[in-house]
Amino acid sequence: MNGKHKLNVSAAAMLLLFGGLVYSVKTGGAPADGEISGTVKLDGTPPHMKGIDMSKDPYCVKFHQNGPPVRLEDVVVGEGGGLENVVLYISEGLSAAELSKVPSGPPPEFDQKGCMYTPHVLPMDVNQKYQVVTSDTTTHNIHPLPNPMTGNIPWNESQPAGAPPIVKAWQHEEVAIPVKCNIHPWMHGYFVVVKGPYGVTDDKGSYTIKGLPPGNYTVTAWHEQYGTQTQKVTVAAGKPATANFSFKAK
Amino acid sequence: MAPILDDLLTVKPPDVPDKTADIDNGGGNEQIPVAPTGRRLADYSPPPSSTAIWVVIAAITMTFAALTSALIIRQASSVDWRHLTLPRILYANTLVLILSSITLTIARHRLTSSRSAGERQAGHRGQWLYATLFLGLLFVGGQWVAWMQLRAQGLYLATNPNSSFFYVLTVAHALHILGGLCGLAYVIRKLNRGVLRKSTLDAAARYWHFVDLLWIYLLMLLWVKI
Amino acid sequence: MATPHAVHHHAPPSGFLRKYVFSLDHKVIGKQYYDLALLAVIIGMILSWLMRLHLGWTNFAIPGLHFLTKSGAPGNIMTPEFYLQLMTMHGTIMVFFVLTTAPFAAFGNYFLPIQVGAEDMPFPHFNMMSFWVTCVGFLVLISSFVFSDGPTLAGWTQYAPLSAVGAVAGPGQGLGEVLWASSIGLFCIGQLLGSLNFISTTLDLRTKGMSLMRLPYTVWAWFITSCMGLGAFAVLMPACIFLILDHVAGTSFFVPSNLVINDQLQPHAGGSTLLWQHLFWFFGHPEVYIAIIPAMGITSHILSNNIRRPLLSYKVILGSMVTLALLSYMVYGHHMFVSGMNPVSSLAFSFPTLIITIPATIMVLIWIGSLYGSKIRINSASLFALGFISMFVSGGVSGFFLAQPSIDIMLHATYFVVGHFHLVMAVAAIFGIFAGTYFWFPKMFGRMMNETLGKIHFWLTFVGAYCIFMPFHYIGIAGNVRRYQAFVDDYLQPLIPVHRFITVAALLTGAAQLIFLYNFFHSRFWGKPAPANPWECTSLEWSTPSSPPPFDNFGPNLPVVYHDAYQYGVQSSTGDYLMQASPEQLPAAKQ
Amino acid sequence: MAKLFAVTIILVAILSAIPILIHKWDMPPDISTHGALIDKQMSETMLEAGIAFLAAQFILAIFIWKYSNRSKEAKIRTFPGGARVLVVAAFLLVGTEVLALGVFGAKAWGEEYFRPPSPDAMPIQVQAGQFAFYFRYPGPDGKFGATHPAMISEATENFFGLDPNDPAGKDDIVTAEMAIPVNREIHLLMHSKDVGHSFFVPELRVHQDFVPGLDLSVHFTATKPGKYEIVCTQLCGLGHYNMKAYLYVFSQQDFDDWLKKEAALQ
Repeated sequence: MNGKHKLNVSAAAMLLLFGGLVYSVKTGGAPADGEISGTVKLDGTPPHMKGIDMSKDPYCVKFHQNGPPVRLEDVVVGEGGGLENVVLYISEGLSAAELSKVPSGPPPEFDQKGCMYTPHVLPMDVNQKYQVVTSDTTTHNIHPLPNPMTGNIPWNESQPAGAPPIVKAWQHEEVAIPVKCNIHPWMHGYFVVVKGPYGVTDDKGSYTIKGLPPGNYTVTAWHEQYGTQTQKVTVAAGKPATANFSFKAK
Repeated sequence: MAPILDDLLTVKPPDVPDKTADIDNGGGNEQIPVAPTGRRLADYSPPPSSTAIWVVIAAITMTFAALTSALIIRQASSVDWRHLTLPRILYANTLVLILSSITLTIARHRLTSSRSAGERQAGHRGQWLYATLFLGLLFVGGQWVAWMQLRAQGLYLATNPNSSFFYVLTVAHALHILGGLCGLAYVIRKLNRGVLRKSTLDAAARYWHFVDLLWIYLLMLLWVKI
Repeated sequence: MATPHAVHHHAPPSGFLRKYVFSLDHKVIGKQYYDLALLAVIIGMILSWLMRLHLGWTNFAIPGLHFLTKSGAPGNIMTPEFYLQLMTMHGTIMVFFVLTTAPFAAFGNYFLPIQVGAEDMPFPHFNMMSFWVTCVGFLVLISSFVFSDGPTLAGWTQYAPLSAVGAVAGPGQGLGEVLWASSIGLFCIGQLLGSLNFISTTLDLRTKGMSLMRLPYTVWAWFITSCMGLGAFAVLMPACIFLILDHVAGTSFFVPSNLVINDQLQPHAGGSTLLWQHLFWFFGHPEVYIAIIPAMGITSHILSNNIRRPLLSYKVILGSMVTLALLSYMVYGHHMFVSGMNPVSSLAFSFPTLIITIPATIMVLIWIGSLYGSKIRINSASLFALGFISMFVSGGVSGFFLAQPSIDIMLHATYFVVGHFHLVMAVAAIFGIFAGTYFWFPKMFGRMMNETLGKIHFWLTFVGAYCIFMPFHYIGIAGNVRRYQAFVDDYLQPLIPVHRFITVAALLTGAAQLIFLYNFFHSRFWGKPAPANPWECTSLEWSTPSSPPPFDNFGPNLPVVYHDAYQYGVQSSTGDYLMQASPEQLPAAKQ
Repeated sequence: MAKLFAVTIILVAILSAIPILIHKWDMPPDISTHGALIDKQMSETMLEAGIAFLAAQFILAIFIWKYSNRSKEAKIRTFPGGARVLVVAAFLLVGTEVLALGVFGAKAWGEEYFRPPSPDAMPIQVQAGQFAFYFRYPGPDGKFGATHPAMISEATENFFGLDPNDPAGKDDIVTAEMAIPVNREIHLLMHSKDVGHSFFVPELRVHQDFVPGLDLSVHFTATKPGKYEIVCTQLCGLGHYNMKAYLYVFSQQDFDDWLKKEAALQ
């Protein structure tokens, strides 16, 4: 979170310098420090998540032998029904300049730890650099499968233990790109490539989208199992807006 | 009559030194030859082209045998085999091709039968060869029409296994026909330059009749419902 | 169609291009093939070093490895896909562009016309095309290192559907795969053109008195190989075309229905995966003999020259070679014993496979038996020829195991198979090539190679080859599966030390080849000039007016042959041998 | 030089034979009912091939030792009997040898492949995919549920594409490792979901390729409890080296417990 915080602040600073003119028309030059926050909940009993049998690769088994049994992460519900791994982004209302802006700062990190992806869902901006790293001593393979229609180029590379991070970026918006490890079939996650500011829910289901200039926006919440929901939100200068979502358990 | 002259179909003497030397080259001859020198490439009757053409035919036969077995295995194993009705024009093409073989036979007869090289040249400028050439081109054109008709029906290379095989086999065969046409063109050029050898003509003719038969075989292969 | 006219007034070529690049001269083409094979074998050997290093010490960073690949070596550590890509390229390069081109196309082109006493091949233009098509094929194959995500990783056998479904199946399975298939298709065309020339040269261009039974073993070997090539390459080519179509045209020749890869249901339907295996192995097994029969011919030729007596029976050797060639088409199914083929046909294929050991054994016995009471002359060429016999035996006996489906249950796709075919096909054939090189070098380049270096090269190679490939059999019996980039299975851990031993042996033996390269290139330009007939050999290549022979081989008059090719151990005016072309008659021609 | 060569050949031959003779790296012990014949076949072939190998190398070495670098006037002699005796020898020795091997080998092969599985053999389904095996047990109802390739999803661990609406599939147990009861014949139903794979358990003497588009099956009986490894031997892509699963041979009791444990994980 901290990284993202810095990232958005600096983004805002950049905006003041370059984008000033554009916004003076709409918002009277107010700083783009508006933010939308809220929580995403899951109504009803969360579905049973199958356990993962990693016996194929003894390394993975050893990694988890003292921990709780590993389960799928399609639906992860924290205390109070907070739904984790929901990506929230602005689907309408951003100006062209905002859309084309690429966040600077350290690239978001997609780690392979104990033969699982952390985070399970990695949101990022179009053309924003992201890096895939491995904390495991077994060889992994990263194979994102974007929809060919979007123009994103699929790639398929292995990462042996001790190999340097793989740093890449996606050229086009796509919600969402499934990521697989061909060597460990259960390893599975998502890249969510959006335009403009975004947020992702933590284990309590709460999120924040930072760095928004005042204006009227449509916020879209996406979850890999429950699809998308949208809300209209107005961000006034200086005071944070809230938008809470709740998905129905199937 | 010396083998060289016999082999050459025109009065214009070949630009070959006539080293007539004709000993049995068959396996296992132990008698010691007398002539002071061995023979050079050009002295051969028939020259290697007649062997070579059989080699070529053998190779092509193997290729199409492989394609055939592929077709049979594929048809046996497949769940999605749909029989396609061959375009009518194929039968017309077949007639054209058979006709071309006939014209070629006539051409060869005309070129080789008459007594002396002089008559040959006087009597004949290879019209029948041109006829064969034309018929060959007509056949290829006809095949093209057939492909267009199938496309019109929405049958493309990948539509179903049967259409795949149809295109692969017919295109492969058409390419071999084009090769044969080049051979004929070469023969005509030689004839006009007055240096056509009987063996060359024979080789071209042998190849042409072969691809002709090959087509009839393919037509039956594509026609029968296995 | 070219005709004899193309060459019958065989003027000396003029101009650099015609002389050295697009030459019509079979000798130049032969050298071009040899140099291509040399380049290919160097590349192939380097690839094998990288693989061996990785197998011995996985996750060992090989300096500079990342220059070979875009994403295959992050931090110079070899990824699984890159290992498989190297393996595929090693196999393809070695089998097609070394073991087929060097003993067959290279030596054959150079010496077949000379040994039958012809001034050139009948269709020089086809001959030139044959080389350049092959060369383009090689470049296409190598180019796949550069494009997209590298070469195909499906192994040189390219089993469908892994090879046919496309990029979704793994790195290199998109463009790399298409490049592979195109390259091999081109290679087939090149070899077919070559065979065309070889066959018609042997049948039609033999000089006066050169009856079939007077041909040297080498000519027979090349002739038989060409005939096999006709069958094999003419079958592989359509298979490659099908493969390309499955990629670019969306057909389904080899891809069955309902394949799910990366959770995506594949669009193909109805194809047959065994179809590829049948087509491939119908080519693939004869290909093994295409690689080894020329080596057999070369060995027999050099052996009888260096033991100063004819082999025990000319006809038996010929008969065995022909039998091998014929049987090789009936045994290909032994590659597919456990591949879901009908178990009855597995047995049907196993018997001819066992029977094929009989002609092979006969040849070995003839070779060894001929040594009895002979006068063996030790030089680099003869050492490699004798080494060939030893290697051929060592690699051959493991055939007894693999010919039996029941034992194949244990040994299929293990290192035992790898050891078997490396010894019997690769190393043996390479020994034949080395023997031929040391033997014919004086004729090809007019200079002698350094004997001492040659012998050192032999010792290191002979011992090294055994150190590398014998252990393969042991770990194979222990169940070590081939084509693994690392040994993560518990029961394979104890075998890793053996792999390290093999790796070290491979690196040293590879280094020994540098001696050969130095010897080859140094002697090629600065070696001491060769006498007319340094080995006191009888066949026609030693009757040419000069070394290397003039553009038309024998000058104005082609030689006339009076004797069979192996008049050794006789008392003639020249010594204990009698040239094929010498009119001298012996009171009682010793046989 | 020649003598050195002869000695080298002999040394190489002996050194090559030693690891075999002392069983340094041997086949893993057989735990199947049908494997005995295969092992017998193996050792017989090893004996005959070994003799052929040593004999050939030794004679080669001896001849090289004796007949190289002889003096000019030494006269050339021909092998007694010449080629004929050698050809006859080859036909007699090798001919009979390969015939024997072929016939007995056929018997060993038939033991596994011509004998149909007994009707009460326990059916287990194995699916090979890039790059893991997954196994399916029919569960209490003894029936495998319907599967649809389109439903296969590793993301949600529906490895077989089980049809959720098929009651027969409700109690199917899908596992990543294989367990079988000892001394019970197993009928293994094999299919591949993507490319070619192979099922190889050295100790079981079972080796069968998965051929996409073909449903194959093997049957075997394990006689010794323990933990063994199933490996893939057919090149299937970048993860080939890591495509493996463990095979547990349990007593009936342990097997039932294991099934319960796995069922809980579904």
